[in-house]
Amino acid sequence: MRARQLNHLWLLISLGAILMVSAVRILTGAHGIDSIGTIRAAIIATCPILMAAIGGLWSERAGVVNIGLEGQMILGTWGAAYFTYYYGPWVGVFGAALLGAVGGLLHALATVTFGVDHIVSGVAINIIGLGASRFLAEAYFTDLEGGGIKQLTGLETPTRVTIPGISDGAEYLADKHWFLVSDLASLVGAMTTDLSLFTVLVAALVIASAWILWRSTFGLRLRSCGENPAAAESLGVNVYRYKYAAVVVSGAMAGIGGGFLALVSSSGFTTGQTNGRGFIGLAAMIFGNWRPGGTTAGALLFGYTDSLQLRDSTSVHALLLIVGIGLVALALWRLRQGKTTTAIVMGALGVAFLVWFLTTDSVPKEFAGMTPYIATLLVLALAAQRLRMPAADGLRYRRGQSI
Amino acid sequence: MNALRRLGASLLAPVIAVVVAMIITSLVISLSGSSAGDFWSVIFSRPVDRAIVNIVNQTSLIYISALAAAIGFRMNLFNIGVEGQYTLASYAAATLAGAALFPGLLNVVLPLLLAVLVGAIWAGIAGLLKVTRGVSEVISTIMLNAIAITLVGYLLNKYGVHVGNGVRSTVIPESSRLDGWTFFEASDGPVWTLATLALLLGVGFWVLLNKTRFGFDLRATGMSQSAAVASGVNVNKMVVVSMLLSGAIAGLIWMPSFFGAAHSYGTAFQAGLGFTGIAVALLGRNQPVGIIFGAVLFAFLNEQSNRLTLETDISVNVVQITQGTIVLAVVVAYEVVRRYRTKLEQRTVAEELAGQRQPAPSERATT
Amino acid sequence: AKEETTDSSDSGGAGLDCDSASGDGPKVGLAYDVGGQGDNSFNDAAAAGMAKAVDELGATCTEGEAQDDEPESAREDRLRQMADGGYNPIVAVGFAYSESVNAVAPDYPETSFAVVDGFDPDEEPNDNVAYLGFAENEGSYLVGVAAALKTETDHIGFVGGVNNDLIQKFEAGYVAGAEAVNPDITVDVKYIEESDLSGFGDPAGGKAAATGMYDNGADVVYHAAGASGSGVFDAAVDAGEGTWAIGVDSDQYLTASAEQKPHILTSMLKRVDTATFDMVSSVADGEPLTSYQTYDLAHDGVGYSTSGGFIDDITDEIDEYAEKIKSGEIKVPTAP
Amino acid sequence: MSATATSDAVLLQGIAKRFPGVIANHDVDITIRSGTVHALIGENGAGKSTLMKILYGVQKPDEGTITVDGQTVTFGSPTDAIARGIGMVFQHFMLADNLTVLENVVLGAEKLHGIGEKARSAVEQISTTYGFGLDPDALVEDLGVGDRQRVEILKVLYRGARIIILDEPTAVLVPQEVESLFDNLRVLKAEGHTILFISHKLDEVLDIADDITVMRRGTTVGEAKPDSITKHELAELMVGSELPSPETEESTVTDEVQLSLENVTVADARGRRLCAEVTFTIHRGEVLGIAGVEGNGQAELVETIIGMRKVATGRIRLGSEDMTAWGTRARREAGIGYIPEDRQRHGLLLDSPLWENRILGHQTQPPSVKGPWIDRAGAGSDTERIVKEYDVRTPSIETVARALSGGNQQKLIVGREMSGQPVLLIASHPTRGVDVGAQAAIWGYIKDARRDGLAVLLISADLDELIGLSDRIEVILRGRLVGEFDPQSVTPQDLGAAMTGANEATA
Ligand SMILES: Nc1ncnc2c1ncn2[C@@H]1O[C@H](COP(=O)(O)OP(=O)(O)OP(=O)(O)O)[C@@H](O)[C@H]1O
Ligand SMILES: Nc1ncnc2c1ncn2[C@@H]1O[C@H](COP(=O)(O)OP(=O)(O)OP(=O)(O)O)[C@@H](O)[C@H]1O
Ligand SMILES: [Mg+2]
Ligand SMILES: [Mg+2]
Repeated sequence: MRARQLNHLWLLISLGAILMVSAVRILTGAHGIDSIGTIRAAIIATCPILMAAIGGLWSERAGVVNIGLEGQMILGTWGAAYFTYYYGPWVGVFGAALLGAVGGLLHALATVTFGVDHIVSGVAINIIGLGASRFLAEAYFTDLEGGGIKQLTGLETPTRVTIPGISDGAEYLADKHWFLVSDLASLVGAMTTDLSLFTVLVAALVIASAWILWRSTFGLRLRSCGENPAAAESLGVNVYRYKYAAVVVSGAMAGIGGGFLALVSSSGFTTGQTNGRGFIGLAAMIFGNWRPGGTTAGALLFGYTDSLQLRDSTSVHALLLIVGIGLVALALWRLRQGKTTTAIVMGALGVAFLVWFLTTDSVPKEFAGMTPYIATLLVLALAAQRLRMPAADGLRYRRGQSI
Repeated sequence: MNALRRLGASLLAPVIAVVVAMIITSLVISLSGSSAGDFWSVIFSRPVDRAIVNIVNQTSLIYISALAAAIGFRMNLFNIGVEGQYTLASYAAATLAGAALFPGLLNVVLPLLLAVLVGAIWAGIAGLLKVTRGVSEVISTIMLNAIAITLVGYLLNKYGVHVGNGVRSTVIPESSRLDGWTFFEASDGPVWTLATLALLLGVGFWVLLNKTRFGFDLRATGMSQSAAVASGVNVNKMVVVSMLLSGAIAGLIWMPSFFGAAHSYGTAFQAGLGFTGIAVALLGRNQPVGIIFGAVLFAFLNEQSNRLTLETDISVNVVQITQGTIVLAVVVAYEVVRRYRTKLEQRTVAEELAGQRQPAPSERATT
Repeated sequence: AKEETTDSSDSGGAGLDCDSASGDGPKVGLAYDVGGQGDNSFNDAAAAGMAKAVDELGATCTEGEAQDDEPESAREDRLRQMADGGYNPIVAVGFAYSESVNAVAPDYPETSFAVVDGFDPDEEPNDNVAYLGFAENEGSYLVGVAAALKTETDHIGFVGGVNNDLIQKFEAGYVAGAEAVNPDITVDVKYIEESDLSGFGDPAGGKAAATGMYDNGADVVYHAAGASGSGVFDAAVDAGEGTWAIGVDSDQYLTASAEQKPHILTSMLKRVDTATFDMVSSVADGEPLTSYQTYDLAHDGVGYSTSGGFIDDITDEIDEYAEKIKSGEIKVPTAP
Repeated sequence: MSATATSDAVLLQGIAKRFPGVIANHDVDITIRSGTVHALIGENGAGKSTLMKILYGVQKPDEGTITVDGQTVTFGSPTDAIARGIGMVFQHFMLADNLTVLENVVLGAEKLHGIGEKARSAVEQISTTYGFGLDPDALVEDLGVGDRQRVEILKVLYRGARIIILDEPTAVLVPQEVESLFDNLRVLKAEGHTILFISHKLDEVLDIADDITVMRRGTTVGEAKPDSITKHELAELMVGSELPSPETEESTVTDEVQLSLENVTVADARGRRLCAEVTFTIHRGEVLGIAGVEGNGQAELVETIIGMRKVATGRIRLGSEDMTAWGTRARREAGIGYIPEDRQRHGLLLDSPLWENRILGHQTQPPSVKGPWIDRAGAGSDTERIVKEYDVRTPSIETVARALSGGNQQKLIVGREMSGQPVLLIASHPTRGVDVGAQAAIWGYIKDARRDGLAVLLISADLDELIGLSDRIEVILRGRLVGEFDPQSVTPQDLGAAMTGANEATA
């Protein structure tokens, strides 16, 4: 029952957001804020972060903090490149998962078997992952076609599909710049035009993860290990096994995120190309309060703002208006709830954004790069999170000791 | 006897760790078709005088960075933002010092204070967001890192001095330079004056944590937030204060190098120390003495690895793998040894308790 | 599946193997920037020049390579070890070496140093240092001309890796060249990162930026973004037929994948190989280069490539502009 | 099924279990008849829980054999025990707070009915059959202790256990809840289940058990039938000495008000009232007892008085000073001692040595500190004093708190909170989980201090303790004080009725 209410709330919020974006688009003429290209780019930017975040979700739901996502992701980029080069992109995806899983296995070994502090192990894995990917690239890619000691480019990319009728129709409608209709058409268009099957795989993995973790026996057991491993153990759950499974899957997911970077976000491997996306994924997961929906929202927020600022700095200016309106709306809502101070702060901020929007024509391009980071901070600061992480997240667990 | 056993146990962990790390590293090198012997003979050769100076200097930077991270860890705060904090602080201090608004040493002291202030403020934002809005410091410091680095790039481009293809802050006047002490040839370079800052901060850290009320509160909060609250600690205040402190220390990370060698913020700015610091803090178990070893080890490996490409065909990336492996191996070894020692300890407790109980007269067998 | 192109283990694309060089020419120390030999770019260009010196001058060599986030002292060390080892000249690749060469050179007055892209950071001249500078703006001007001539939408783009003075030089020249052909042309400019050097290693960022430009109607995009450039090429491939990308530093048509090749209009050439070779040969001749050496159009230090034959129809026009630059009739700006 | 089974359900023979340096069990022999309630008693640390964990497969015995339903078995994990029809409710709740009742119940037993609708109806059915009244979709964190206890039992029943181990299930329950639990147990017994029951409350044992086994120092020291033994004899068997119980002494209450609460209301983050309009005073030399079923706001009330929670409305005065706005530290400095309910979470730094634990809560007061500095020597010698005076069994004051047994941890806390002449002591369940010897000692300390003018707020689930120690008892129900009782005249049954609201109609 609670879940259904939540769904309604989300639906309302999403609808409100689309309406507002559409209105702002018409008002400012910044049609780039939700064009087909923008949405497609946002999806592409989101996927690697999302996979890392889902990886984090797996691991932390089983009670293991995985700060090593970045390292596992890096290993994934290498794995994707290596296996794609020799066996094609789908084996490459598998290779990314495999290498990421190896990183996860190392983390599981350290944290579960040896009971090492999770953060220490994660930090070590990040160092090892980066070092190993460079080392492996130097050892295996230097002499390949398109390869060098730091890169392997021109890899085959997973199949892309366009759904003929729908794609064209959506594009036609989106180009009309009508209110609401075009915005929805953009969404449809982005999902039917030149869509990488890897993106579909990512979506499937996210949904499958949510289903497995919350709807299956396996998931229940896994989550119980993150909430109260002693209780799980007392009921015959092999906690170590589930933690191992979770952390290995976590690594694999992060690795697949790395694979996406190497195969879809661009067509090649470059050392260090993850560029902190593993950490962003971690942030997205915390943002999402250790739940798949919120995590996806967090990844999308970041992916959208990041790709928007890279594609089209002028549209970033329109974001100011959106933020301003959003803030004022929130402020009014808070005011109705009787939270005056919060309402005043938000209102003032909102007005500031509106003034900024009205008095300028563009955001200085030097600042555009900060958009995703500031947006994330802003959303978090305003949402006033009541974070609830799994109760036994990050805690050492030793079999037979806490019963 | 017992003490000896314990000492042996505490030395055991690092020794096991180093051996394990060496074995793994050797394996990696051999697998890649190079000679592990070459690698170790380079790494373990006596550093030349210049390298010793560099190791000392680098140790000081890494050490300060690790302290900054450690103070957060001791409070269960994960300040990943050291990187951004010291970047912004270094830029601010360099700009102020470059402006040469003050004479002589004042032009050192005030920029140092500014660095402390800027670092503290940047970290304080994360602290405030955490206590007022419940934003996880892990997220906010990651975001603040990116913002700081972009901001500095922007400011430097806009207000910096453009020389050739580079841009930097104004070079500080001779009178504000603190080059340090030359122990070997002049060309081997000096140990920077402000490297002593690391020492001071380390002692200060130790005293603060172990000898003061404040330190007690901080450690208590880190060990058990609930117990700390019940004991009267204002945890929100502690979160903000320790973030401020962490950021303040972070602000100083690059200062020895700045006043000792770089003299301006530009290509000579050494990025990445914030992340190294986190690893070293964890390696040193967030203890001021432990961190010394970690910092020396990292500085040593980095410096020696410099010679790898010149003298062998082994990739320097191997060193990174070694460093990561050491961190992991050390903590694993510590854990194994800790388990062993807990057993020892419990045995002693039980033995002594048994000793106390034995003579109790009230016990009598009943059937 | 593809095949390995060569089977030698430690030689990159440039084919320099210092271990086997055994002539009696100059002993050269080559200090690479981050990435080292095999980076398919800058460092490889230097290595190629060195390889030529090995062949033609009987030079021998040693190599060192910078690491990410290394301290200034590490760069100095590298140079000193080479100098102590009797290497002369010592060629440092990348302007990040400017400060360290300036610090080290006075201690080794008998050794000649060169810094590619370098500059003297202080007022005291160093008379044993050569600063091998390039007129990237001039080369970029020419590819800007090519872009403006080829575009069908009068809309082109530029993707820079990091917003610093060096990359701005590329932007300035490119925009000037394009506007020389068509004053009304639209040029989108985007830097992937403001100051973080990771902007040179983020192909996903390069692709996102370039895709945005293509989506907005640009049909030619020039990149000066290092390894991120491969993302720009990918964006051109995705944008479909009739869209172009322009490479940088070396002739990137040669290293691009089969898919990318049809989209690589030309590349702006920066002849680090020439400069490196010149430096070595000047030492061999006993008259080491010193001070600022400008490798501009006039000295064949920069240029453009024609591989693929996509600009064969306009080379005459481009060359006209080149002549004007050489003669000084056109002054190419160095900052946007 | 017939309640009079002929065979023995469980036979434990020669069981021994050694932990590093500790012999938890040795030479244990117990026979448990099928279809009976078998009580296991013994002082703290006697090895009861360990023995049960062995029977449930959590621990492996070093020696001895286990026979279940006539077959010798070896258990590698709880799974094996569960397969043999054994279920266990642990001394400490083994529940995941953030999961629903349903999820907690089906966890590990998904094979039976899956985790979906079938499982839900199975849970609902058991819940109705035994009158548990549990909502399968409720989050466990929203449940009170009584309900949690029932979830634990439901877990066991869901697995079809026929041999049910209950390790101190009544420790946190009030008499009425105990009664309803016992009703449940009797039904179970009638259905042929075998129940192993551990308790420190001898009345209960005599009430419910068919057989009683007594353990001391790791081994079985005696067996008894409830109809042929008295409470007194049982206690003697257990501890080898007489059973203490707190005795009311002459009143030492003065006229001086030490603590007064006026209309104190406390709300949670969502605005729900946890305590409403609480008003009372405690005088110097007076012990005010608060009786209440756990979860009725007493924990929040205590946390409010010590300053860990904010008052929504109302005032709190200490002596003549209004301390409503003070922080916890200021309150402690003003002389409030605090024995928290959960000693490990709120009272100790488990990984710090004892002398540092002496400082905790007294960080600003001598002898722990000198100005801004920690006074290690001062804290150390005062810790030595506590260890001696309060008989804390520890090898040294450098030992970490974690290494002490629960009772000794509690004694350390009591000693600490009594030092520095507090004016007010807030004691939450000061003797919970403490063995009888230590219990008597702690009562003695509280009485002594009261005589010296200490005001005490006492919260306890042990009604005998409450009646024996208090000068006055207030009953708390749903966050309100609903009645005052004179301990001289009140019985536990009266209190229990007031605590559950059973007397609301008449009051
Ligand atoms: N995991 C363990 N490791 C070491 N020693 C243990 C462990 N568990 C129990 N012990 C020891 O075994 C002894 C018996 O403990 P047990 O928990 O069985 O006592 P108990 O009779 O259940 O006590 P209580 O009434 O307090 O619950 C304890 O005194 C303790 O010293
Ligand atoms: N999981 C464990 N691991 C190691 N030792 C343990 C563990 N649990 C208990 N012990 C040891 O058992 C002893 C007593 O533990 P516990 O707290 O269960 O005792 P208790 O029976 O509650 O004691 P008390 O009679 O004081 O209430 C302690 O000395 C502790 O070191
Ligand atoms: Mg000079
Ligand atoms: Mg027990």
